[in-house]
Amino acid sequence: MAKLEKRALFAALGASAVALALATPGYAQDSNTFKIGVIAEVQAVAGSSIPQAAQLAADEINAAGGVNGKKIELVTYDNHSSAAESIRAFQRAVNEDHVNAVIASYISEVVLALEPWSGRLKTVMITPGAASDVITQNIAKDYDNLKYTFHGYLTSTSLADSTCAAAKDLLVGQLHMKSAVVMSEDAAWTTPLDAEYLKCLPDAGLNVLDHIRFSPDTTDFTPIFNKIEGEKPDVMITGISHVGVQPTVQWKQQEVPIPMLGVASQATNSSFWNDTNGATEGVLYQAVSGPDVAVTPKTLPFVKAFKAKFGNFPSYAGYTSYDEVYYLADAFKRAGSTDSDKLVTALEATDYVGTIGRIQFKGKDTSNPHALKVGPDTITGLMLQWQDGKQTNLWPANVANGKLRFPKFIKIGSAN
Amino acid sequence: MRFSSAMRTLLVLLVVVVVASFLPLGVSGYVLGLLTIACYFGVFAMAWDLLFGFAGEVNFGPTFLIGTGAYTAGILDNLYQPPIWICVAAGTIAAVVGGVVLALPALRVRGPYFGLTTLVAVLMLQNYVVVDASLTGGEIGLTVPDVITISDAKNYEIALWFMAISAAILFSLSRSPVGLILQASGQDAVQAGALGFNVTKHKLFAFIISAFFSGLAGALMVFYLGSASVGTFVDITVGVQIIIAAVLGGRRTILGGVLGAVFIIAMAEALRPIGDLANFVVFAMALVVVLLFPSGFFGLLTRAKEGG
Amino acid sequence: MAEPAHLEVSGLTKRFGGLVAVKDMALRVETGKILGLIGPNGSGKSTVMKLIMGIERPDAGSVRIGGVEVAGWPSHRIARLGAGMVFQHSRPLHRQTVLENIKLALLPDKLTRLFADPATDEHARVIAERVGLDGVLDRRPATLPFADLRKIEIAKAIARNPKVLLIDEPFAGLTSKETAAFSDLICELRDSGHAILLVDHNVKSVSRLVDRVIAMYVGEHIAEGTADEVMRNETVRRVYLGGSIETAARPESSFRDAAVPFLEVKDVSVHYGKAQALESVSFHVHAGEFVSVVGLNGAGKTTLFNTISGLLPYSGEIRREGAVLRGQSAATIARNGIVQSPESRELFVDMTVRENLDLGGQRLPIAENATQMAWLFELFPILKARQNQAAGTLSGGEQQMLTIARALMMKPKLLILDEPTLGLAPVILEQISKALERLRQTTQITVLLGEQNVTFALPHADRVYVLEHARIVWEGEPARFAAEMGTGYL
Amino acid sequence: MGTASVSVVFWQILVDGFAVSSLYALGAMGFALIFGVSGVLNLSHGALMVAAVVAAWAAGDQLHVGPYTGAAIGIAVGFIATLLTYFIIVSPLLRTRKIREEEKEIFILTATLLWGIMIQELIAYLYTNNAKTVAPIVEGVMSIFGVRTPKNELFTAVVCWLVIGGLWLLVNRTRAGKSVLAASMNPRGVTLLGIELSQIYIATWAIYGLLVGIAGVLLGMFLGVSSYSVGPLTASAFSIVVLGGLGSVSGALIAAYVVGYLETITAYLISPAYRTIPALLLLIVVMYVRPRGLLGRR
Repeated sequence: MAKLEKRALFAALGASAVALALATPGYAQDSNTFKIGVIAEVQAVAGSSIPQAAQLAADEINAAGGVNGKKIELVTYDNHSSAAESIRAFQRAVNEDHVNAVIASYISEVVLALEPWSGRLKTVMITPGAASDVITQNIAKDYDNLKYTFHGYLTSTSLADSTCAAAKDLLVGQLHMKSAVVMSEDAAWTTPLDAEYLKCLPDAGLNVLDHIRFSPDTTDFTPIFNKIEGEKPDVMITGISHVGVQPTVQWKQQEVPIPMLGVASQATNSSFWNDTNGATEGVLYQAVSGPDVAVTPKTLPFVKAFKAKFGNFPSYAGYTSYDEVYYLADAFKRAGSTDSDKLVTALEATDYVGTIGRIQFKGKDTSNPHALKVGPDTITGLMLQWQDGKQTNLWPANVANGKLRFPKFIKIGSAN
Repeated sequence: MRFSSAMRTLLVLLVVVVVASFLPLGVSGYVLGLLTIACYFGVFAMAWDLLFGFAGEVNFGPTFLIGTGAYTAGILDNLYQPPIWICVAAGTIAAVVGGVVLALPALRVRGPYFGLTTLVAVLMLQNYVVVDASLTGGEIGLTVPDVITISDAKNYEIALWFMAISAAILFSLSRSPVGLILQASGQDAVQAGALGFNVTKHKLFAFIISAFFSGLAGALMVFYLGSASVGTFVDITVGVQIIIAAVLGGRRTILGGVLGAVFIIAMAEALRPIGDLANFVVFAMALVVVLLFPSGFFGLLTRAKEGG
Repeated sequence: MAEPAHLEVSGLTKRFGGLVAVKDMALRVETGKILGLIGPNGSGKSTVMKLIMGIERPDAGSVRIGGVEVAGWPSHRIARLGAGMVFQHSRPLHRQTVLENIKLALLPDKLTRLFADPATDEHARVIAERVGLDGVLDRRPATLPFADLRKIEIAKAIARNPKVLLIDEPFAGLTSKETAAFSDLICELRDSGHAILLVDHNVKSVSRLVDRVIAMYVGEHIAEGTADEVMRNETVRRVYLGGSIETAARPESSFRDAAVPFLEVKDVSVHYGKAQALESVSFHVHAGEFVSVVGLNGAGKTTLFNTISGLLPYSGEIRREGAVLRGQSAATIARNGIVQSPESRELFVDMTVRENLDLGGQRLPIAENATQMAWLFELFPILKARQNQAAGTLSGGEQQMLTIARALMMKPKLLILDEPTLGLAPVILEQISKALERLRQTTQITVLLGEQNVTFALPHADRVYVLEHARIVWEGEPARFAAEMGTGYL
Repeated sequence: MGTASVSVVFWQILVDGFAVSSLYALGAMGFALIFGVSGVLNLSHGALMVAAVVAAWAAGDQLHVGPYTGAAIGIAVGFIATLLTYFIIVSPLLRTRKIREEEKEIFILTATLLWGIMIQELIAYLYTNNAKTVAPIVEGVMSIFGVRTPKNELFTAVVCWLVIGGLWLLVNRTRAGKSVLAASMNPRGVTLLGIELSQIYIATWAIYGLLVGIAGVLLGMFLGVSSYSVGPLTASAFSIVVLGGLGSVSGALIAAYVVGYLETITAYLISPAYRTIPALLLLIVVMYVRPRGLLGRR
């Protein structure tokens, strides 16, 4: 008996040994590099571009001699789209791989879960794709602890504003539309989005007939489309990210005669055309960038380089994470140190023209600190439309490279 | 003699825990973070094993109890920020209530049917969390303002000793008279009744204990992670991982659950280099163990003692 | 124990759906006495025991233990009041030692008791010694012989020192030596003041022990008295032996293959876990012969037939026309012509009669299938009338006929009939009996019939074997049966 | 209900509910069949269906084959994956002596669960976890009872019923099929009739594989799936089968329509967000009042 208990003892010790084995750092700390951890949903199309674009930026910077004589080194972690795994990855990045900053995730759930950790571990974190306003609202609430988080993508509110502005010009201006139905997935990032939609759409001249929120794991959208059609709006204003392929395909299959315009993250992926077998023809979606849109002089070169290196176009989070590496490096240069607090101060002073526009962060005294400033002289956002497998930009006019065009089952103005 | 052997096992446990409690000296915060999670998972697995291994109830819904505890604690903290221990207590109580609710069908329907009721319970909770987003944070999850401590070492020690104490309690319980009666009821309720035992009472008790530890662990884990989300506390795949941990560790061993949990988490980590495939390989290994060594790790250790 | 501990049952009635399993039963057992409750399968004796123990709720009647009315109580309360039950199938805790298994039964029904008080340990040892387990206290059940497992059950049952002890088929699965030892144990228990109720299939197996015996048949009390009285009782004799039987045996020598019998079973033994279900059974059947294996339920007939059909692992040898059967799958054996019509019938309840028969004849060419079915419809006209009705909706008798017919659809060389009369009304019995007679007259078919109902088994038989407690105890012509085996069989 | 008139909604529910229900039925029948015959609850069910969809999608997307070839490939993959499940996971567990009979259930559940997750992980690894849809074989819409319905939806319903009809003919009109049906009622019975149970098992799993493949591909054309759908798909098949009565194929058929319409009605009349909840409640109620399910025997 005692012998067996001993065996048990060894086994348990073995278990702790496994832990100890894990303890030996994967990477020796190397003061000659500026380390950035990249935590991303490698298995999701939107997420897969994040580490790729970041790597591209790092390579370019290193080729140009690095920053403060240091090379930039990336450490990538797959979080399987799970908050729990992201937290583990974040801990590893900081405690194990001793990164100086982290670029993390396009999912609000994940970023919100990481936010307290970036505070606890006093490590700068920038999200390239999450939208929820809550991220920056939290910073406003508890600036001293959460100041290490930066929102490198538009907040839901800004997305809504950008969408409304585009709708005003394209739909009301060109097509004289009058009414809309808001249709969004039930998620934290859409709560502020919808709130803003309900405010800015009427201002843009679109009377909101109904506001539908559906569960993100909805698979059958027929009832939703039928309900909306029954209300005879001129357009459906979308707020979707977790879903995308299914509503689009069913919209086409059922030949719902009402155009879709709005925030549809998945539609920004170049692979979306294939994923939907072309059903996305005519879908209008808000974005901060597009493959053939020269938002800034940096945009097209980046897209070209990215395509050359990885064979496909970057997702929307690709653009932002590419920029983030650059302005992190820039902040690091100005801070002259990897000390997190100095980095934060430097980042707050960021004024950098990237692929999506001019990057500036809102100040600590605003309602959402560390959110990107939006507007004509910073970031306007775009409105693109899928046309024969291409993402064509229609708005704003100065960077437009195409005209509005709908598949024949869309009946413009038929509703009224 | 048996009880003294139980004592010896507990002693071994103590030794291991004491050894483990020195890890913070030599181990990075990250590994501590991993082990912290592993400890909580260990408790989940042990609580599940008490229900399945002893009371003989196949529960696919451990996350129903865990989630109830975790979310109750998290929401309470989010709304009123009372002292953390109050939130934890509330979460635990809520879980116990959930345990009683879950027990009701168990006392009526058997086998796969009960398995499904538990599955349904999870789906219902998940639906509720998603639908009542204003309160629960929905799909996105809930960020709690407070945490017990932000020190990896402290968090680890808390989890470790919590796990140790739970293990000690659950293990002694399984070896105590009550444990015997539970096993008897689980194996043959009619005979247990004919021996003068109120099977209903004892099964209910098992559910309550299991719920108590699941809920408590869930609540504590919330205040470690600083957030609660469906993906971490409720989703069926989490429950699956717990069941796998328990089965890997060895059914009817209580302590096996901890081995299983450590294995799953350590493996996922050790395999990080192979990237996206890590999870795939871990589950494949688990499958092999289930197919080839049904009695699990702990079973292998103590096979000599195993009878028929 | 101040007032005489005893069990008193009156007017006890239990219905399952339409069927009345127990009807107005009455019995009483005094302290230090043993009552035997006997009856063929389906007579309701086990139900009576379950009703007393509270495992089933009685629909009517009274159950008094030590004067306390317990009818309708949950079993754990009845147990604590003073009733213990020894289950026929023992399922000890495999991870615990014998001692712990016994301790289990001593534990109080409390959640607060986290540590057994040391006294229980001592107490458990005493009980273990009483039932003769003191040698193996620290062994695990899995390592013990079957007899010891039964002893564990007894130990558990007497742990709370019950006034009343119910024992279900005390000797099932035990070898003759073990049986003797077990009887002694039961006597000791009686002498130490327990009131004991033994439930078994026939008087003989319990006659050594009982003070009185009650015989049951289809849920009703048919006789009561001492063992001898009950054995002499006419009703009982009719139930077990039937009335006078004229037989039509053909001499064994008249079968061509006398040299190599069609089926030969040699020293076949079978165990269920540790329980001995067959003990070196040997017998043979000639081609064209009609052999009956007579034995009470639980004697091992079904086990024997399932072994021949290849459904059970066994030691010993089974030969068909000289060739060893071992290693062939059950299905192969059936395909090659040894076909069983099982006691449990195993019909496809949601399929029509015709479909069931079709499946039987599915390996026959369509035409042959049709002729065979026509012949069977002639043999069992009722099936023809019911051919498009779902098997599940047939009466018990019709289902039995269908089972036999389905087996015959396979054109068997050897037809094994297991308990075809189980729980059937006499009139149906008559029809089936006629059908068998015609089979025997008009075809070359070989039949192996297993029966507890002698009336049915003997008339058709050329030879008879008697199976008792897993052993063949008698072989001979049916005519000699009553004289030589009659009492032994009761 | 917005401005849509009641009668319109009624017909919409009737038409949409029918297609969804037929799909559920097809998915669940095989699940019920194998439980009846071999007593196995296959928790990798959803994963197998998703595998079929992704295969069909990948064939179109990467090999650029036509919709018919794509569908065929999808069905084939679903079929093969299912048979692998039987030979690698289920059959060994059914044979092994290492596990006590009463414990095999939990082992088969755990093992198939693990197997399902492995398939899911592999798919996510190879093709990301984004939703995938199969290029529909028929496009365009038509009007049924004044409801504009995608032809594909009708196509789905028709194929489902053809397959269900085919299955019905198979098990009621052919000898082989009948022995399978018989086995699902009484496995021991068929052994006594000289039919090898092992062959029946394989036959059953083969049929199941086909159903999984077809149901999967149709689902891919009709609604589309992602590797996240694995759990929900298994859960819905499981609950439908329990609702109908474990092992009863016809029960599963009926239950599928009950659930399908209940969900559609909820989605239309209450809110898409609550779609699955009433079905779950119904399930709980049924399990209380009639644990055997609607047509269950066990």
